[in-house]
Amino acid sequence: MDLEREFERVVAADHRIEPRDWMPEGYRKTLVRQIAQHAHSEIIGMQPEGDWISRAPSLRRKAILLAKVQDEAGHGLYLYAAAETLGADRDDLTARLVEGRQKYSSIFNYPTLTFADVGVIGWLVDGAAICNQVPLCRTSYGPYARAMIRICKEESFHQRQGYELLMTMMRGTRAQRDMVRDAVDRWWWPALMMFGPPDEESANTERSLAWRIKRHTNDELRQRFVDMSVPQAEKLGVTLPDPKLAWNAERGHYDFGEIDWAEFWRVVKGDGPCNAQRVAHRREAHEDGAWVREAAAAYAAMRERAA
Amino acid sequence: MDLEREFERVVAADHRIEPRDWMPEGYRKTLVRQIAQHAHSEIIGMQPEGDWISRAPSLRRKAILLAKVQDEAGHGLYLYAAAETLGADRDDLTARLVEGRQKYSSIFNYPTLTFADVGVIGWLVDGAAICNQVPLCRTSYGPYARAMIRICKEESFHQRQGYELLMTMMRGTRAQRDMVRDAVDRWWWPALMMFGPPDEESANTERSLAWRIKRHTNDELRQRFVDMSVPQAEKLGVTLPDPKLAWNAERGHYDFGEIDWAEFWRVVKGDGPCNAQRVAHRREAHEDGAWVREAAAAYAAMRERAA
Amino acid sequence: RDDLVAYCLMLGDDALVYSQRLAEWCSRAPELEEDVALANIALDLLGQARLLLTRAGEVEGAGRDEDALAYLRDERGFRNVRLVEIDCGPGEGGDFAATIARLLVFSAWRLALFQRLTESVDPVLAAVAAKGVKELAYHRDHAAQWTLRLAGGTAYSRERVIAGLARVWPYVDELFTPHPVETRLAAAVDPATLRSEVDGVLDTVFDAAGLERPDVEQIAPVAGKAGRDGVHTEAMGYLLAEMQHVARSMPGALW
Amino acid sequence: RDDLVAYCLMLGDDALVYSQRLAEWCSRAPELEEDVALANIALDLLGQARLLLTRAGEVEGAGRDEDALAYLRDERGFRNVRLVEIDCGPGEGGDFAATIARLLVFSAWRLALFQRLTESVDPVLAAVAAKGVKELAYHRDHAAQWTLRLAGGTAYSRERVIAGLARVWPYVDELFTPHPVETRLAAAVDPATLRSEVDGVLDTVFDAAGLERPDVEQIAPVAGKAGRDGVHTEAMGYLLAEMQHVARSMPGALW
Repeated sequence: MDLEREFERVVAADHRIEPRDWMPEGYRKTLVRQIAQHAHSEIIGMQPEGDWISRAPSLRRKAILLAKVQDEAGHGLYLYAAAETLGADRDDLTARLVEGRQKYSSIFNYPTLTFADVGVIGWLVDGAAICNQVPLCRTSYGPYARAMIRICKEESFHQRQGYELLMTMMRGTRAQRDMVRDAVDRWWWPALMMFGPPDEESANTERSLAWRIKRHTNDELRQRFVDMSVPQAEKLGVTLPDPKLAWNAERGHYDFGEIDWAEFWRVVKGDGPCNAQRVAHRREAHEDGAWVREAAAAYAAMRERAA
Repeated sequence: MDLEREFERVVAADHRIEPRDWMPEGYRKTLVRQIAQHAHSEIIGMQPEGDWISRAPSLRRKAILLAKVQDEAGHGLYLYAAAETLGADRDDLTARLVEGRQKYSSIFNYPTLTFADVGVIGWLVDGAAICNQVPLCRTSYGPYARAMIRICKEESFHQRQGYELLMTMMRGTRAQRDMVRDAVDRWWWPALMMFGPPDEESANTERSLAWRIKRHTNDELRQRFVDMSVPQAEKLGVTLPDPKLAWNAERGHYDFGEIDWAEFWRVVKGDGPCNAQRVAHRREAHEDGAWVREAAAAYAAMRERAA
Repeated sequence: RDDLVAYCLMLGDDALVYSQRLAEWCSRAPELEEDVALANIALDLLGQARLLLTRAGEVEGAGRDEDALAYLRDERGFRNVRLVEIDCGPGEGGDFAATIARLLVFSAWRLALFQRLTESVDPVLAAVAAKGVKELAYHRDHAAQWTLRLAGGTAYSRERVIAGLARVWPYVDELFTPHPVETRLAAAVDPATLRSEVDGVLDTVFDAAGLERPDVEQIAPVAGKAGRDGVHTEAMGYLLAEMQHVARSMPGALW
Repeated sequence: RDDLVAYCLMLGDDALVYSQRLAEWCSRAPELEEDVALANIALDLLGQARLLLTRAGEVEGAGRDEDALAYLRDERGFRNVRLVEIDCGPGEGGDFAATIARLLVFSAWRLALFQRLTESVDPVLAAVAAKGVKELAYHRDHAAQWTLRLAGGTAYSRERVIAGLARVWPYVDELFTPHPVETRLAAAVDPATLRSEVDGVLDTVFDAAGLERPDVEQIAPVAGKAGRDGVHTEAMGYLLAEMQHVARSMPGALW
């Protein structure tokens, strides 16, 4: 019980728990699940944007996009490494992903339909991710917090690039402006859903807050995102697709309309437009690569024996 | 020997040999090989043009091209059927093709690089094929002659469509005219090679002429093609890529330059730009379809047993 | 009038995009006879597409012909159902069985639709439908025969046809979901009214083949929008890139 | 000056088209580390392409920037060697082994070329080469390591790498066949002079891996013309359709 008190003391003092420290099993499990889902999200998130690398309409945008998707693979690697410090096994986590036993962010179950989607994903999806993730830079588990610092830095770079693409497109042709508006219309609500269910329905929030894994509730973060995005949308010259969106001087926040929670749960449960496709893509890449991983392992083992 | 005399009498009288008639073994073998190669040429010939169906730049041209390539499959079917009347087996002939043991027209070992190639193939390649094939409508073997009548009718339709496409393109933009000229430059010499080696090097010509399988020598047909094509090229507004091409009033024919026979033999022997690709494509289609053919055969056998 | 344009585009795009997919089989079919048959079906549908796009352009009155509509529209302007655009092979996205499964579903649905459409108050649509009915009846019959052969052929072919049906089935509900245009336009057929008839036809084939109706989830629309609204799958962009590239590369060209 | 433009396009197109092919692996690599590595290589090459195409446009002086050259040129205007455009996977045209085989050959060749080019009389080419040499040395090393792993891994991986080398080898002679531009232009490197050096590098890798140099026929040019003359394989049109479609679809757009 000394161990548990020590754990609680460290957490309460806003210090970091490190891999060798004692931690409650629930804390470990919660973290492994959260970090794994986060890693999976980076990996699955490579697909909707990666789909546009081959078609990016300028070489500069092609390079930016390729570098971004590459960063996502890198983020996945840091995060799997962080999960491994908690005793998780990367192969096991990958198996959970490709067999559909572990989730990833539902936002990636929507299709990217035009090149403007690349910009809007940068602006809104990375923007929402940053709102979620900045507080995680101060999360109580050290390796996770350190991974998040690096990730957040890159994500905010991606977000600026996305927003800059949209600004450029809005200065372009009328067809381009239409494309941007169409993409904003399609991504706004799914972006709001990225913060998860409303607080009253979020089963794990309270415990995660107590353990200082999370530092804010879903609804707090969602509000922060809305407050941040509305002026950005105005500057961009697009209307967010929510007639109820309005400044509430009393609250000091923007009010916004009701999220379609039925859709939210449908997509979470696997029935979004692209769930099956995303998991199948990852599974195929994983299976197609099995012989290569086996060869690498056999070669390494052979070299070790020879040494 | 009565049989042999009767055979020679029928051939000499320009009547037709029919499947049930006696025929010399050499005649049968020569015909099977020639008809099979002709059938293979139709089937392999689907690839270079078929490659442009998905990209045809107008719906009318897409329909014309799809119908043409479909006709080629149909020609292949007639010809395999004609070969079967001589005791050949279609599966065996297909095996010879996909294993590279039997040839097809070398012309299809060149790549189609632009949509103008579709027009030039129609004009020059189908044009050369027609020169070769019209006399075959009077070939001594009945089923082959009848297949050729039908094929020639369709081929000349294809040739007119190809020429018409080129005429249309020449009335279009400068880029289109350049495209047509580039395609003509690439296809002219390979088209001349379609008539086979010069007469003095053509081993089988003499016997085929005696049996009235062939009715003209390679060089005669090649000259006929040149004479036919030069005025067509003038009308089209393109220059054929042969500085030696000139009317010879004495001969009453066009003179033309020396064919690159080294290239001819290289491509015949399998080292053209697309030989490996064409055979691999056919082999893959054949292998990928094996389970379907097996299923159809199993189902037919089952139905037969039930009946 | 906008609705009539949109409706012609819907039916025309279904045929155009599906024809593009079917033509991918050209020179790749399991046997030559099937190469001819699939090309025939693709040609029939291309013919339907040309009539319908031409009609859309005429009614629109903005000077767009079939080619302007086919080659110069962006993905979001295409109104085909998503079933026709997905990759069902040859190649990685499917195989001959998935191809036959889609042909069965599509032609059973479109035949029912066109039969109804022969009585449309719009005489052009009625005429297009009357011509199309004969073609579609052949397509459906062809697909049904192959379904029987594959289901009753070998153990492997049976497995493939079951997988093929599962590949296309998630896109079936969309076929029967009316778009506002289809509800408003008097000349249109409400696809919801076709469901039981089409289900009946498919069940008959499945019964004869000893197959079950696939038990798979339907692919969701995006915020209620799907193919008819120009919201497609990620396969569509690649299909259009290939289809439109030459035409877009040579503005002002004559073909 | 035309020769310098053409030469910049040759080297730039090699990098651009190969980068396009390598990026196809994105999200499909056998492991995440390799996803990162292949994207890195693709990015390096894309960077080289941008410098070279920009330079081509500047020397040409007709107002074409890197994007005009990448997106608005037709296939016959692309001057890359055919090795970089063929499909080596992921997917049907190849696999990871064919991909590594191409990377080994390409980067050994281009590294030798760029090493020579650092001494070019053209200061821009020399500078591009100096930067590229470091990148290409890494690419070559990466490919060599994988060649060893695959050749010495499992029986299957060994079979795959042998098949992969056979897939790309028919395009090797073209790398060393000088184009008239390369012969005439003082700033250029004559690729024929690189052959023995590159062969030596490859043989060292093959020896270490216990592999033989593939014994396959070279793919013929068309009437003496190949990639450097804009005469490509049939794979090239599809690659360009995908690459250029969005850019061509929106004339006048800003990106």
